[in-house]
Amino acid sequence: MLKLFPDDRPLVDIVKATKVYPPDIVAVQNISLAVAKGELLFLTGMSGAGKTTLLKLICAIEQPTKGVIEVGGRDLAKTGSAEIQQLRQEIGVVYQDFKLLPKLNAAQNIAMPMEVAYRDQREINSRVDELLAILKMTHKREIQTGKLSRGEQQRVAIARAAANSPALLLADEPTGNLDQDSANLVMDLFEQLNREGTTLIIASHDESLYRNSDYRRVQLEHGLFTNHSSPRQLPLINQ
Amino acid sequence: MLKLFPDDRPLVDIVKATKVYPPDIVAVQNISLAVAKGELLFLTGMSGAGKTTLLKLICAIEQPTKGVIEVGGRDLAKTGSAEIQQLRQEIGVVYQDFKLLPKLNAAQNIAMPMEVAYRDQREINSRVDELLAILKMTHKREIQTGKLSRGEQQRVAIARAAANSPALLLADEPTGNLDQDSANLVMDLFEQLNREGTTLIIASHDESLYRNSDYRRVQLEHGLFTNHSSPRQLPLINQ
Amino acid sequence: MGLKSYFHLKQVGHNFRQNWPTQLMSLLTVTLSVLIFSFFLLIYLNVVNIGARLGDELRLVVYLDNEVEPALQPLISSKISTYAKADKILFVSRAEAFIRLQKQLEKEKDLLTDLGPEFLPPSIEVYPEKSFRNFTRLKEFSDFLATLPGAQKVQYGQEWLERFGYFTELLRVIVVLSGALLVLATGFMVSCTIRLTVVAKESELEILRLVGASNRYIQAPLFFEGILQGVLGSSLGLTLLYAIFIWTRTHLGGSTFLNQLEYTFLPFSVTAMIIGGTTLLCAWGSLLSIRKHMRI
Amino acid sequence: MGLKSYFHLKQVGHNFRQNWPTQLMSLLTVTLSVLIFSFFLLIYLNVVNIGARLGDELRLVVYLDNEVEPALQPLISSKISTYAKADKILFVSRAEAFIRLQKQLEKEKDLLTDLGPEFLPPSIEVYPEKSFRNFTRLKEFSDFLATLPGAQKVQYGQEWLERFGYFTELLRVIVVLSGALLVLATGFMVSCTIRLTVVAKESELEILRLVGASNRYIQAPLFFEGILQGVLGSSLGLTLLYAIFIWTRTHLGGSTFLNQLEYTFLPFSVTAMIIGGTTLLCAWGSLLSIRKHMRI
Ligand SMILES: Nc1ncnc2c1ncn2[C@@H]1O[C@H](COP(=O)(O)OP(=O)(O)OP(=O)(O)O)[C@@H](O)[C@H]1O
Ligand SMILES: Nc1ncnc2c1ncn2[C@@H]1O[C@H](COP(=O)(O)OP(=O)(O)OP(=O)(O)O)[C@@H](O)[C@H]1O
Ligand SMILES: [Mg+2]
Ligand SMILES: [Mg+2]
Repeated sequence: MLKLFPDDRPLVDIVKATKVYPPDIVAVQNISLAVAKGELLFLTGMSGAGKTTLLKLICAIEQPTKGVIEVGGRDLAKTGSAEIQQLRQEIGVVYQDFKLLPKLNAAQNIAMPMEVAYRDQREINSRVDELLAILKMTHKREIQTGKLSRGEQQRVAIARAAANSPALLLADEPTGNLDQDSANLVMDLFEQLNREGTTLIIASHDESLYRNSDYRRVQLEHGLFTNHSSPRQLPLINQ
Repeated sequence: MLKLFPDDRPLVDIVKATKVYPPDIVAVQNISLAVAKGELLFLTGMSGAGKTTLLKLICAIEQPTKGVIEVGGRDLAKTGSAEIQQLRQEIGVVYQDFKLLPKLNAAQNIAMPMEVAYRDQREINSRVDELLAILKMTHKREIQTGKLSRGEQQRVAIARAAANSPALLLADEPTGNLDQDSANLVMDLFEQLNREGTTLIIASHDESLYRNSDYRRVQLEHGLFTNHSSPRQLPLINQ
Repeated sequence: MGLKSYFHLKQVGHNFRQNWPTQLMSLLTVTLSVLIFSFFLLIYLNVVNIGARLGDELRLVVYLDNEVEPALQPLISSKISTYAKADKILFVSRAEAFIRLQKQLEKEKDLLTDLGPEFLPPSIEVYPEKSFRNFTRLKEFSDFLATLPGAQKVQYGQEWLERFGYFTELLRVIVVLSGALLVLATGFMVSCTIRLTVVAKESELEILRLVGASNRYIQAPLFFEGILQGVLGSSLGLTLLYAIFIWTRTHLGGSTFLNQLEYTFLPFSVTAMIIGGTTLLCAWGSLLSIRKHMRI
Repeated sequence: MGLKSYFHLKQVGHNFRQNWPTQLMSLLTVTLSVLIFSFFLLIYLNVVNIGARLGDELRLVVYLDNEVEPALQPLISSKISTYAKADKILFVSRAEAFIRLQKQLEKEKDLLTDLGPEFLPPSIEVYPEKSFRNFTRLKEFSDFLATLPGAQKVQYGQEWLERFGYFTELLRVIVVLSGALLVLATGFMVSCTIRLTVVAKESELEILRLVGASNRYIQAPLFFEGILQGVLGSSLGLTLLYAIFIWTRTHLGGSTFLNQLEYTFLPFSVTAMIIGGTTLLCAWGSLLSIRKHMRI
């Protein structure tokens, strides 16, 4: 699974990245951040602080105005379109607005990243069932996601991001529409993935997610890291 | 403002309402709920419990399969289309998926319910400015909502719902994408509206919203109210 | 009311700024449809017109062995009339035929000096009624005339008529078929454009309904828009058609036969009806297209 | 590869179930466009064909005062040829003209018993080259021939020719103008359909890119789809055209002049080219339409 990425350097390495949206909206400012392979990192900050923008830079949906973004040792600015697509198969993303296809049912939406990677159909089905079971959504398997409740949609989006057991998982506010119990299911899934080797970056306002854990946490404020964040100090992780 | 609604009976009165989505998904089951004029009510429950469905029944987006929904003394099932539209101008709704027009800027989105009610242009402008200031969004006034961060979009949606100073405001998970500080701003706005006479029903998972307050709270579970809810016991409200 | 109209006009302007590619597309659809429709109407009217004119020259000539005595003429006339009504029946004697020939030959009159009228056969000229100017019926009529006593031969410019008939028939088939194809294409274009417009407006309409917009608030600007597009589109289409008409007339002006025929453009009443009809259709269509969004 | 093809074909089937109204619309667009295009191609080819056949009958007849002596004939021939190349130049003496007239009149031969050949003028018949069969050039040529020594009058069926010229010219203008209108309408339809297809696919394409679909994963089913639509649509369009062709031939079959002309359908090579070309265009177009979605 992790074959694309070398072991000896940060999986995500952001160096002095700045993102300015036209005309002059500075979303992320001169930010540096390294995320070790196998880490689980929380990204916090007020609404509009630049969390989503930072995640978009990491999965190459947006290009930085200045600075360098490296994922798995590759400078994204110098990576061709075909290779970016290859890379994205190894990165699962829970978008803040889900980006599900409302006419497809839950199973079809979750299967998408696996079909795109030409996985075996049986493998796909069993993975879909497994994820639906973990998130307690098995009874909604065949329902079009457009007809699900918002929280159910969010769980489908999370399952889709986890489907390929990606090397890197970016989750943007993954529990914003979930009650405490469902949020715990999601956190369990994330921790299980993390144990299996996935690196996670979770952007969230939900204090309860990280309150009682000692995961590293960096906080953005108006596009800058606040003082108590430790963006380039890599923790020691059991790997 | 409240002229449409008589004072002597519950503003919202739901009697034995059931909503079954085709083919056989029971979202809300035999529910009765009365909301007094001027009340602020929290609606809680797990994801998929039926909160959104209940709110949709109240603003006539969905029709109940069984039961009666009365708003301002009107049985919605017997109210004509033109009158429903009239009624909706008095009901502000924060949709869980916002339902903003991404190509219009924040001010235009917020102005919509007032334009629909043929308000005076100057009045509209000053109300928009006021709401943006309360939610600390003044600097995003002219930006297309499609280009705002999710939390900023959510605040625009809240401002739009509040624009007409509606008699009834339904808020579906209004702080799901907001940090604690922004959530407090929103709660302040809601409480201010409530003091000015607006009745509010807020569906939310966010405990911090109601933890330290004594607002009435009803909890849904699989489409039913749980035991400790008190749906038809109207509280005494200062009005 | 003044305030409301202001709101609606503001909406129209706003919509145009928002969706001008789609709006331009609808305008183009209207223009093209009107152009296509009126183009074929124009051709059809002119073909009918030319056909009528050429038909006026039509006559059947029955060559006879001997002249018909004046006393018998009414009898034969009525016999012909029992078969088919004729506008005019003319009895041409040998002498009259000779005079005609002399007139025709004019310059070469000397060719006839050796000949007398007895060289030419007498004839009856029958000018059939309009309704009878149809190729097969003429043939039947001609066959009937051949049975008249003393009739030697019946002539009606068969060859020319057949060729002319062939061309008008071909023209008619082409006009009808192209017209049918174009009606298909136009209907297709219109439905496509409506779908695009609806897709563009869908979420806006939904949200307008949700914030309590009345039917009138939603429909008024669309109605204005439809009227504007109808008037602009049809005027533009007819202007283009006129330009094409003028160009064609100049382009084909070299032939004398042509100038003789005098094409006509669509009369003012038809033009007005096209503009009015299009405008109504557009206004109605733009309301109809969002009908399903008007329910709750 | 086998697995991948399976995925792509699954996608095609899936897309069709998902978007069949749009897909049917594109198919209809292709069918209608091919029908319209080939319809006008067919008309054009047949008009050219008929024009060529009728042109073969064309000749100019120079009536003379006196017969041309055989010795002088080459001289006059070369004089004519210096002005314009002719396929054939024929000298007709009084006697030959009389024999021809006798043949033509056949039954009514007795009318001529009183007359001798000296009644008819001798003539020169000129069959001009193909390139010269143009109305104005014929007129000039005729004016030139009138200056030949002893020429009395030049005839070339002016009236018939003028009328025929008028009709073919009118037909040509109508065909060209309708063709232009239809090209516009077709282009419009196609762009409309592409926009609708893209709108329908937009969010799906975006998400496919986001989950890491390769260009090939996205393009392969669209390519198959384009090919399928091209083949089906153009075959259907041509089949419809053939049906119309057969119907028209039967419908106009009453006229003898018509049967004489023998319409031809599009030859096989042209048919194959239309199908091939359409298929390529469709495949290319369906890839092109999503080009901008292929950038990251
Ligand atoms: N249009 C629909 N068609 C079919 N089922 C639906 C539809 N809308 C909602 N449901 C189902 O009805 C149930 C209640 O949905 P609802 O949206 O009311 O839940 P909710 O309490 O708002 O949940 P959440 O907190 O996740 O938003 C869910 O199981 C959902 O899947
Ligand atoms: N496409 C865009 N064009 C212009 N400005 C943008 C765009 N996307 C984001 N912004 C702005 O950049 C800033 C950071 O946005 P971002 O979405 O990264 O915030 P966020 O931390 O994710 O906030 P939230 O918690 O509300 O999702 C905001 O001020 C936002 O308005
Ligand atoms: Mg965000
Ligand atoms: Mg909900």
